[in-house]
Amino acid sequence: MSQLPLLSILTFTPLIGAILLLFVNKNSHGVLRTIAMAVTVVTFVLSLPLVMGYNAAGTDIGGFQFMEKVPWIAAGPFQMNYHLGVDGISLWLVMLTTFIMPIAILSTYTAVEEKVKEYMICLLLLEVGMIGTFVAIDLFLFYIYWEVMLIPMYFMIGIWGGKNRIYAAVKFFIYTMVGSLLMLVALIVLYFKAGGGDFSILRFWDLQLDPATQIWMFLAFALAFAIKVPMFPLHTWLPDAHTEAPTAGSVILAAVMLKCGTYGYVRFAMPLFPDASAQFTPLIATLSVIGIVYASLVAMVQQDVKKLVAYSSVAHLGFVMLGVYALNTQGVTGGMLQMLNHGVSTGALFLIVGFIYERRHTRQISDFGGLAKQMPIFATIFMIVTFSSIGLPGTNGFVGEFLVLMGAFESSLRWYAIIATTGVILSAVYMLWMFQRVMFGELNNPKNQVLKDLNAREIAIMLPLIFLIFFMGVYPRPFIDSMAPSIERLIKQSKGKQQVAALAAPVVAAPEGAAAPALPEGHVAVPALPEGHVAVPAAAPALPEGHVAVPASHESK
Amino acid sequence: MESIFFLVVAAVAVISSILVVTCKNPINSALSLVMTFFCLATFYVMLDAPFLAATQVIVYAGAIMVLIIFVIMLLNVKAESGKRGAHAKTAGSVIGLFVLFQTVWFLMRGSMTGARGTIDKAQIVSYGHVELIGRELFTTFLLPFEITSLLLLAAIVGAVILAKKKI
Amino acid sequence: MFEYVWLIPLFPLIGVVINGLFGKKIKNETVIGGIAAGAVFGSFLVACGILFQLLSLPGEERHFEKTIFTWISSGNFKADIGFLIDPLSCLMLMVVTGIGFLIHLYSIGYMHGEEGFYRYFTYLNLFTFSMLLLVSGNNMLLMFVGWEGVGLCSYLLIGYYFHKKSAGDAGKKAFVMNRIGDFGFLLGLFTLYWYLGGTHNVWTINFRELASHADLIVPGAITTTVALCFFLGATGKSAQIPLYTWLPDAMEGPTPVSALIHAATMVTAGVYMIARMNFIYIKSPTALLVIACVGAATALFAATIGTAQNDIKRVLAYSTVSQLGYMFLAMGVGAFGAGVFHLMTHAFFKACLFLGSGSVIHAMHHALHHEHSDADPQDMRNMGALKAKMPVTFATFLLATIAIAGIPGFAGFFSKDEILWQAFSNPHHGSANMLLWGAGAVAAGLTAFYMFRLVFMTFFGKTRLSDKAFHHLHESPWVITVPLVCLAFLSVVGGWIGVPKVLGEVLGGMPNYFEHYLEPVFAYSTNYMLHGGHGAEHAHSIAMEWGLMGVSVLIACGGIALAWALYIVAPGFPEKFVSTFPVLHRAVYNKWYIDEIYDFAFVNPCKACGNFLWKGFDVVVVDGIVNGVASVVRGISGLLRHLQTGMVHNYAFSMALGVVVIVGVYLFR
Amino acid sequence: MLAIDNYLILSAIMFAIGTVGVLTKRNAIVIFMCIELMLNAVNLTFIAFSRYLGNLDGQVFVFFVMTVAAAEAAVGLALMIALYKNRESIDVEDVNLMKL
Repeated sequence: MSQLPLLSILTFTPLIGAILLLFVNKNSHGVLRTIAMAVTVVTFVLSLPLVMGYNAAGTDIGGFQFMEKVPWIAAGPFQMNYHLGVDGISLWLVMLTTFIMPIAILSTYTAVEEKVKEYMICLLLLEVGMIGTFVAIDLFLFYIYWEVMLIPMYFMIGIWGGKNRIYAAVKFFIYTMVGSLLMLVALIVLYFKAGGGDFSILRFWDLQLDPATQIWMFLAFALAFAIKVPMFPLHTWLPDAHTEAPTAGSVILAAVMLKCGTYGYVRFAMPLFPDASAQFTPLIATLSVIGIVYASLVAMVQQDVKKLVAYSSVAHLGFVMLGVYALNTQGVTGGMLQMLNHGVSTGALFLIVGFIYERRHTRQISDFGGLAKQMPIFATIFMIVTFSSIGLPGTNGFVGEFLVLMGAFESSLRWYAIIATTGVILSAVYMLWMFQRVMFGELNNPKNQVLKDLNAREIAIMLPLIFLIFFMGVYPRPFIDSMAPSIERLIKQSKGKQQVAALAAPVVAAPEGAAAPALPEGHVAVPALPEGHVAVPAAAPALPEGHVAVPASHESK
Repeated sequence: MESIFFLVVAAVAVISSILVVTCKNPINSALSLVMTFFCLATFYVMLDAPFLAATQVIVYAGAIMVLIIFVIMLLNVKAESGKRGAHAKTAGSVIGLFVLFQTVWFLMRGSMTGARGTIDKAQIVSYGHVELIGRELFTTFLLPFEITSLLLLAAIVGAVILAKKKI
Repeated sequence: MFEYVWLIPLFPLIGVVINGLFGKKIKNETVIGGIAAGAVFGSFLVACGILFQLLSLPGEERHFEKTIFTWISSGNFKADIGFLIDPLSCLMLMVVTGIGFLIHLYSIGYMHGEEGFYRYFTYLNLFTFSMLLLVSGNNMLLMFVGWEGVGLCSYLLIGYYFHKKSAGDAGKKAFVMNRIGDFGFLLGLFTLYWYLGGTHNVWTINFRELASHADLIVPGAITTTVALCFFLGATGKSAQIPLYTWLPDAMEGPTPVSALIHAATMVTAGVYMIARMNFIYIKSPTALLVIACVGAATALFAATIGTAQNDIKRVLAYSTVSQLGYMFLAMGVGAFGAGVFHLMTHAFFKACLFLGSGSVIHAMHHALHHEHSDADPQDMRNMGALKAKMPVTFATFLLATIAIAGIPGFAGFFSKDEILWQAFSNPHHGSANMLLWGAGAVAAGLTAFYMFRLVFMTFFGKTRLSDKAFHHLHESPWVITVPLVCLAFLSVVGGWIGVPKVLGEVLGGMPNYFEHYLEPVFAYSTNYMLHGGHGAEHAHSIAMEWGLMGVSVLIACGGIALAWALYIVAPGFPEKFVSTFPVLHRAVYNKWYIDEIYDFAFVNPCKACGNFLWKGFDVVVVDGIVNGVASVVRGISGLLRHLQTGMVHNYAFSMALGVVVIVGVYLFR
Repeated sequence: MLAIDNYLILSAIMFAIGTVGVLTKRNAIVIFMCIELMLNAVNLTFIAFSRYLGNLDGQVFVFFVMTVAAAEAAVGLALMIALYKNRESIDVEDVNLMKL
């Protein structure tokens, strides 16, 4: 505790930047941009010690490190703490956020010419919200940051968006708000179930809730996060929001904000309500798989590049959800990696769409064609990013996708995994078709014949992303290794508690203590699990009932 | 004697108040309001609050009303071309009457409660009203008093911003 | 030398980096081409060194693994970046680097003056890198990396002339078809991993570890599933029914690319994979039968299409599909060594044929260019009598054609005959053997026919060019002809390292070096078949083997004779034939309408489905519900809105009224 | 000393008159003056109570009310000037941007 409150510094550096921007003349765009850029770069540099200082093998409370805890609000029975910390799961999401922000800001240098000051302030506030969401341990604090994130994005879409921006912004806002209000209600219920005290997730994790409560509260949390992810029937806000949002907005929305949904599942919905989560696994897996196939098919027929990329996001996040719900090491690791990959690749794709939009002020695929001849550098970068999104081995997309599918295949979700694997084919179809129509063919549109290739700034934007695409594809070990202990813990929480509940109802005394020594030999213990499913060839259809039975035999307290 | 004086001044106050509302020309309204303020200052004296009476005259009649008249002159506001619709007038009057009725009813029913203090006429005479008020302001109500300064500051800034050429 | 195996893929990768990043600045074609070809040549030298070291070891010690670093490690799953050297991978390394080098050399001449010269060589090196990774990776995932990498390069190189829509389409088609195969590959990998891990706690994807646990793989439904899933991957990559349609379209790419990727190396990856995993396939008779049938069917089917094509490269493309069918036939009958042998000889003669056709096209292009003619330089109907003008090309082309036709003494004969014999005599498929042999033999006849048709139409007869254009025809430069000669030489003598036993005995006890060389790789399968395989081996007499050999030679000669009769003796007959059976010809010419059927059955429904889901489901149902809720709220608030008049005094009224009411309630309650 | 009721009823009458003014006048300045009238009526109540309870709190409160009134006058009149500049009128019926 005596060390520097790194996480607070990280969270509030952008806020300080935003306040600083208030005192700058709104017409001196250069100064505004430079300050915003500098602030985000500083934030990124400040976040580097997190990676260096993070000790994956650490045995901290709940696996959280860089913990900060300050009493904040004490209103009668309610105690909210300003409680921050990162573990292997949130660490990389924080890094992703701080990494993407300078890129997003650099991309706005020519894209946004109006209300630059407000735009930059919005971006910086957004960063505050995003970092806060990932580092908050106190659920109340988490909720606040969760909402803080919403507002700047609403304005970014609503003010700097495209033609149909108001519709998109309101849709985005209402969709998200509906979910988060339900989450707030569930949060309060959870608090009372825990019998007062503070809102720390560490405390809530240890709760033993009865199955009926779990189901309702899981539904509330899951809905909030499912909207954010977005999962299949709740995804329609995303294409609209993406198409209307300015480039930086799309980049951040895709790269970071969608991750808040999946992060929510991993951090809250699954470990808090393991029984309910297990019970709904078939549903969520089904929705994920539908999302993958559905979004791919819909992406295939899109005429708007940005919309296509937006739908591809839905498909990619379907993979994430499938992996996370496989609930084994490979699946969850793959899901987490896929979250980062999606942030990098889809972020890059949106930037690319932004580049051509800035040049041609259209995003219709049919308006392009043959750009590869006119813009060779752009073509190369676009191609690399496209293949990363498709998940070609050697690029980042592959590692995540592969682990997700492998994990799902090894778990009870085998049949889902097989269907999801068709996404591998479909993603190639829609991405390549789009790439071909935009970049290949005759350069016969006179407006396209005068296009300029990427300038130094734009190349500078893309280079870090390209580097990451290859780095994460060739050497993903640092990411996987630092996540691993947290992921094991998550699996233990989401699975262990439910097993304890089902098998040894009388021996509730020391569920943590009993499970903890088993962890080092976790690798030996895990193989035992798939075997149970091997026994039943038609595992997937039979499984839901199996899980339904679990909560029934469970006695709380 | 005192009650007769009270009645006279009260009558003047009520009549001038009514004039504030009924006069078509805002200047006349303003002047009537000044009259009302003077009457109120008189009551304050009768209630052994000479300092407030003075403040009333200085701040209200002296500062605020001058400002209002100044604005009326500046904007060259003409007499109202017409009242609002008749029913608006009636409705307003009815609501006013209701307010009056309710207040009076309330007064009839109620009895006076509240923290009784020790300040009586003798004390006011011996210490002086200014000193008593001053002591209260700078001891018990020091913080609110200081905050009022902030309020005034905000008002100044607000007024300056609002009255700027370009908004 | 083994320790330096990582240099083999590294050299081309360096070539990619140099040419990719600085190629545009270098501009000098010789330098760019030199770097690219030199990189591959470096790999070739290292591969040679490894081969010699390997040969110096006794048979059972001929394997080596070199792990560079752990790539992915998650839970019980671990995948290394590591290389495996054994006779099979070493052979593949030799083929890829050797032929790759010749084709790089050839490309310098062929691609001279093309826009994006550096781009071409970057892709070509990248391809070589991926292919080397594929054949030398020590685990399935690394193989998959190469597997996808070559698919990517294939996409890039097919779409090299990206301004042509057909090229872009072909590239996309190739990639997507390959992806369908990859789908199978992944599923196979998952199933195998889960099967071995779940039932025997063997969590590995390393080839040697898998092979050492091969006994754990027992015949059964899961083994068959694994085998068939991997085979699906192979059909995509190696252009077998049903996923073969991309290969003919892939001829949109530059000709050397067709030679390297779509004839010699990449398309044989499927064969390599099955050979690599022979210990799985041998456990599943069902999968073997499927592979044999698909292989035989493809060999026959593609050969029929090949007879009616007029585009010189398309004929070769269908020929490639057909020959790949042979290789799979070999795999399907458990003759893994024979399949790999054919893979190698095919690489020689088919690369030679493609490069030869490239030389022809190159010359035709220049000739037609001089005349400003729009005629297609690849159409055989525009050619004829080129043998006088292009003697080297003609000679090498003819040798390779003889080799592919299966004339005794040439490379193709040995490998093809071995496959046919194995198809006839293998112990796996019982009565289906006759059928498999029959299909193979007919396909061999057809192959001889269409290949000689190609030769006769191109090099013999009278020219169909104008005099001026014909005058401008000339032989290609040395960078083009030298590789041709090398490859032709290999096509002639390459078969002698794998002389069949019966023939070898006649020739004074000449051993089958090739089979012997690959023995360690397939040892497990051979043993398995001998001990408790599927029934005892049928006894086949040597006379039978001689007889079948004679039949296949006769069939080949018959095909050649037919071609000679139809295209030299009676050149008018084909037209007459076409007009007699127009429907048949149209069907064959249009490739049996397979593309159209696929479009109708898969592509269009997918698009329609996507459109429906988007416009029907997304917009109408989901958004309809959302917007419906919104409109209801809006409707209600529209009613309530009338209360808000927007006039300040009305609000004042409401306020006063409110106060009165509240106070009233308080007072009079 | 007079009974407190006298003051209170007087104050009530003045307050009601002020209310009527606010509700019936159109001229923003006059409305503003009526509000001042209402404030003063309340002030009278405060002082009366203060006196009769022998407690100075009410008088201090009056002091604050005056401050608020002064601040209000400054801002309110500035608003009116701004309004007049934009609309050439200070009639509240002309302030109708929010009108349906």
